Amino acid sequence: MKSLERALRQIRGEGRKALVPYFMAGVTPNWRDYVHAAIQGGADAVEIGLPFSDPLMDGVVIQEAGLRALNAGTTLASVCAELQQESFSVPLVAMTYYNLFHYDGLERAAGRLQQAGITGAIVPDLTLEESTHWRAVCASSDVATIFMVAPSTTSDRFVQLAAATEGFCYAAARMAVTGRAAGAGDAQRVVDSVREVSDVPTYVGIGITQPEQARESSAFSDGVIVGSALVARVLAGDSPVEIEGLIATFRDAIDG
Amino acid sequence: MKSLERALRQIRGEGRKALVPYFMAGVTPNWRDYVHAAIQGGADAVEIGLPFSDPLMDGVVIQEAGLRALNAGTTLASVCAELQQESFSVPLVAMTYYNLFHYDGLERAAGRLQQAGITGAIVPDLTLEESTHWRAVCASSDVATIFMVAPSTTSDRFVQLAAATEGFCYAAARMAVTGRAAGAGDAQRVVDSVREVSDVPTYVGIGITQPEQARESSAFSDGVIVGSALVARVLAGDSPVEIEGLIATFRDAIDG
Amino acid sequence: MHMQQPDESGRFGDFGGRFVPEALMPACLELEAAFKEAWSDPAFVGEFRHVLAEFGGRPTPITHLSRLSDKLGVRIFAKREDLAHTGSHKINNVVGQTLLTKRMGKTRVIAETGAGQHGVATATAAARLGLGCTVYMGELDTQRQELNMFRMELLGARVVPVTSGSRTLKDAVNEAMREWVTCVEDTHYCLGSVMGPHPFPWMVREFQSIIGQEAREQMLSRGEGVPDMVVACVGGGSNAAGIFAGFANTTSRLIGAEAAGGAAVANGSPGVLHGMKSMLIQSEFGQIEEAHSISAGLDYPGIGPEHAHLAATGRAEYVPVSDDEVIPALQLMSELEGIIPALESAHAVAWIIREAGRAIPSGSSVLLNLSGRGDKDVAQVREMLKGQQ
Amino acid sequence: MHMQQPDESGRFGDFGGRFVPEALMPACLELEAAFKEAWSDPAFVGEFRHVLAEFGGRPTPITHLSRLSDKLGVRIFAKREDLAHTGSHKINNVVGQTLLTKRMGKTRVIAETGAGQHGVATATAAARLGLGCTVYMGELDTQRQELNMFRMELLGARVVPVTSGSRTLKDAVNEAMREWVTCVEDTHYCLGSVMGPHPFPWMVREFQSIIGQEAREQMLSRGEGVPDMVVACVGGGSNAAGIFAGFANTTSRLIGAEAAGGAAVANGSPGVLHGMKSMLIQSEFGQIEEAHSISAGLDYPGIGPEHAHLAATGRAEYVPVSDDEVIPALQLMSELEGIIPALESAHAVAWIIREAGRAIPSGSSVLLNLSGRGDKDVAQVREMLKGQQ
Ligand SMILES: Cc1ncc(COP(=O)(O)O)c(C=O)c1O
Ligand SMILES: Cc1ncc(COP(=O)(O)O)c(C=O)c1O
Repeated sequence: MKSLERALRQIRGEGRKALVPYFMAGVTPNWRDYVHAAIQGGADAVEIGLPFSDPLMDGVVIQEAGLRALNAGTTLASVCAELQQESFSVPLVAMTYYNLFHYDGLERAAGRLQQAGITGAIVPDLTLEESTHWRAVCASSDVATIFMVAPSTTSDRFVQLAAATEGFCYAAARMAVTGRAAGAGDAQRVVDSVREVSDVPTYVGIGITQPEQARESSAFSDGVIVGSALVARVLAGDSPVEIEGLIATFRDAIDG
Repeated sequence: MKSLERALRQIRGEGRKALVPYFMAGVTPNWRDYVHAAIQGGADAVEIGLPFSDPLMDGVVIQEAGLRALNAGTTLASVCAELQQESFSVPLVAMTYYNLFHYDGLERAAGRLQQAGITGAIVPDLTLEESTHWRAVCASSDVATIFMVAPSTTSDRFVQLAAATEGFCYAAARMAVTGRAAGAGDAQRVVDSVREVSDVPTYVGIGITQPEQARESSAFSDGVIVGSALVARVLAGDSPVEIEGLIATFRDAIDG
Repeated sequence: MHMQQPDESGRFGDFGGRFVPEALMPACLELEAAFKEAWSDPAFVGEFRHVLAEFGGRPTPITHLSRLSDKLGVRIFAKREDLAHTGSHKINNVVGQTLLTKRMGKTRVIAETGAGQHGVATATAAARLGLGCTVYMGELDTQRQELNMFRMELLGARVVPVTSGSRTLKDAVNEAMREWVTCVEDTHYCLGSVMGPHPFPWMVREFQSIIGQEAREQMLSRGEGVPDMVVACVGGGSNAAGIFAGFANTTSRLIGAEAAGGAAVANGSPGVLHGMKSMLIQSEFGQIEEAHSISAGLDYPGIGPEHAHLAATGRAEYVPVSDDEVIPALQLMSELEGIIPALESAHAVAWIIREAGRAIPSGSSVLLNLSGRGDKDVAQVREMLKGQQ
Repeated sequence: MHMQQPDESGRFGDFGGRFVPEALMPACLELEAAFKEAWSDPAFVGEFRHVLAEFGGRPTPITHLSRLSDKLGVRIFAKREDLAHTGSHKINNVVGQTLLTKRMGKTRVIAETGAGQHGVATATAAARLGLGCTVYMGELDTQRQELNMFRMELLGARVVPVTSGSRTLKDAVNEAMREWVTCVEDTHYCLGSVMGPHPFPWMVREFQSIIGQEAREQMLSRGEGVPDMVVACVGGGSNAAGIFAGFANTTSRLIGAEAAGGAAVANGSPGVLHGMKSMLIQSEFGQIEEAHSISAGLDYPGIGPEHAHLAATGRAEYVPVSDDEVIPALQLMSELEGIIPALESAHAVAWIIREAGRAIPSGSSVLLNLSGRGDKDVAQVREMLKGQQ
């Protein structure tokens, strides 16, 4: 079991629901300050978006953040190099698209993540079927591969995906890309389907924009992922301190 | 033999070359003054254009004159009514398109011409083959039917057209509509072809714009028709007196 | 199956004939002889059919318009001339005439065009055979149809704007005839419809009758039998004559849809224009009126002489369709069938929509000649729909 | 005659596969099963062929381009996809996919489009079957191709401008996929080329292979035998795959002409985009570059995975053609043959013109896939030629 899953299982073991915010790497020069602020505000792990030209699974907010990051010259290598200079008290998880790893070379890309202290990767366009090579490469590293499940996932696929995912299982609350709609959607059914076949921590994402929604979804899951709602604030110019405050309201809602 | 041909044969008999100017009826309110002026200047007969919406055989100058006449409300009936009020010392010949007569009814149209003192009609789109009815109607009147021959006319058609034409035979100097090019063109060959098969007076038209050209063409024919060159002057605003002077220069060139 | 042959003087009953300047008569006679000779030569007919098959895209299919049929309660089949090369039936005629031009030893063609369909088709066929090509187009139309002008130029043709008269199709025909006089020696006038002096109305109908021949075979071979009605739009009338030719000797009712603003049968009277005697829209003094139609291809004040004759004998019926009916018909056809018809063809569609269950008894089978595709018209339709909002 | 089947995971050699969000995987699997089942059902195949014949205008002819051949010293034959309904080969694919949509019980399709050809084709096929239709089109393209946008609307489709990224085709695909996630239950994504996740590259090639099947039969039945070369332009590669399918197991050399500004084989490297692994133009950091081509239909930074495989194995060759060569090729083809090719197809023509007597030995026989007609492009060509003066 990789370190990510050990850490997340321990959080669950402590009776705590996980709060996992998302930030786009490179979106502003001080982007890492947002990561620190999030941790300060109560995040249990942080998703780091690595910008890609064609983000198939993202809505306009994260697209825009990615574009800013790309225009600022952000690359897989530059992000990993920046992260290597610091250390963070919670696990970091990369979120990006497969071509970035493929182009870099899978071994090299996995090595970069590991060295940067990233212990997991969510790659929404890497299907279970196509993931064999990547997972084989990561087997010898501490980088976990996190799979998504969705309302359309069939029962046989729930079994396979829940078995394959490492760290946690990403339960998409609805049939949509990031940042489109809000609320728990089909999340409970999706989470239940995972639980029927696995005890892996299962977090709800895609549509968690308000603390109240986070509370609601964390009631039937092991945690929530908050993406576009935060990224929108960053794009609007909120400071790290403001983001810390915002995260804290999510934390309170979940815990309270 | 109709009066037109008798008159024209007599002119030839006198050793005189005929000068036949063309005016568009209705082009100006005083259009008949131009006819009188032309006679004064030495015309042996006058062609009266009856304006038609689609003058297939006319170039831009006569088209423009026709358009002005039509816009002024000129009709077959109005022209005939106007002419009826006056008398002219030389024969008048109508030049127009078949639809005007067809629409009016052939008998009625022929009657109008006769009453207006018009003794001949040139109808360029009325082929010999289609002319039977019109000629039958005119047989009981003094309106002559004048046919054209052209450089493309074949030898059998020269025979038929020269035999059918009344008054004179209109020898087109070139393959062109009115007002396009100047000079004698193929006129001599065309005139010779008529002469081989008939002794009908044969006049050259289509391209006689200068007195010198009139002199040249009348040398091998029985006369010339001057159209666009005069109409252009009328359109440009020349007065009847000026036109009389212009005609006189043609007269002098032919006679001199 | 065949329509009537014109008599010696080129008449269909009272209509037709030859009303041209003497300078053009020898060319008309030569053309008549050349066409007669060629049309009875299996080699020529074979070449004609071969070119239409390998270059023109024939045979065009017949499409059962099932959704429109269901909506209207009649069985509608469309003969798909919109799929022919250059986008309309015009290609049939120009392939025939350009092949004949070559056979006559001429090296050049001239043509008139309204919206540009016949001009593009002529330029196309001329390019293929390496013939020179000049197209006369009313100046107003060159402005309205800049792209078609450019298309002809791409195909190597020269386009001459006609500035006389109303500066539209009628004047383009006048000008082409005037020009033909000057170059008749080496040049054929490739007339675009079943109009003009004999032998054009007959010759063009013969070239277009491939539409009707195919359609009849196709209707029979799909077990439909001859349709109760055959409907086509009529400008000069070449697409109508072409499809009627397949059904003239059957029980099918033949319907020609004219633009209301150029309805030569409904609102015209006999007259002489452009070398022919036919039904024409005329002023009370025998001047030819300008037609007014939403569709450039029907914007003509006359009709081919054979149609005038078919109307006089009652063998075919000619019905006016107003501009207002045409756009909704084009829209309905596009939405239900995935075929955007030319504005011209949409007149025939509009009549079917209007008369289904009325002049067309419910359950009838109707063969529609879809004479062309609407791509050329979408910019215009767009402007008009904008205007309506 | 047949091309290779992809393996279980949808691979052609190293390329292909499925790289989509989990939310779409069930739909891809369902589609694969449905297509396999339908494609082995003679009733479905029969219906597909019937619709293409009676609605789509198939078979399209093969035209011997005799004047161009004489000029270049090679024997050139053109497969006339320009004569297919809506003006290009795109109709073959959309007829197949919309029939399959109905069979799967879905009531709606979505599609991406660049210049609008695939969008118009999809809207057309959807209209005919009464399916709802939404088309995603880059905002820049909606401005450049206003008329195609209106055409789709006439056909009853909704057109959604895509404002993300470069606002062109690549982003339209992204957006269509994002939308598909939200409506996959009742909606089929009608992809326009041999690209995307398995089974699209395979399915689209199968639907397009009717081009190659016809062409092969036609070449044989006219006594030409298989051509020495088969040349097609390649954007995603559907028309090329379609015609190659008829000659893959012959001695014909297969040539794909890519736009130089989007030459994924010549200038690209393996990568993953739009659900597939293939050859892509990428920055040095693995970001997908924008393609740049005079022709919207080739303005794509990738190529279908089967082509990447054919290139890797050497069975087909992919050659870049620069924008500069395309306009003269379009002009020459128009003037000599009376066929205005689409700018896309003109890339294949340009390569033949450039290489006749060089890479194409004199006297060779060459089969050109004339994938579409140029009517959609004349306004653009006109502007460009004006600019040159
Ligand atoms: C598509 C289409 N249909 C019909 C016509 C009218 O011509 P005709 O009456 O000769 O068929 C035209 C003329 O341009 C046309 O383009
Ligand atoms: C005429 C034409 N040819 C070719 C293409 C390129 O597509 P493909 O490579 O899939 O054939 C297009 C795309 O729009 C097209 O319209």
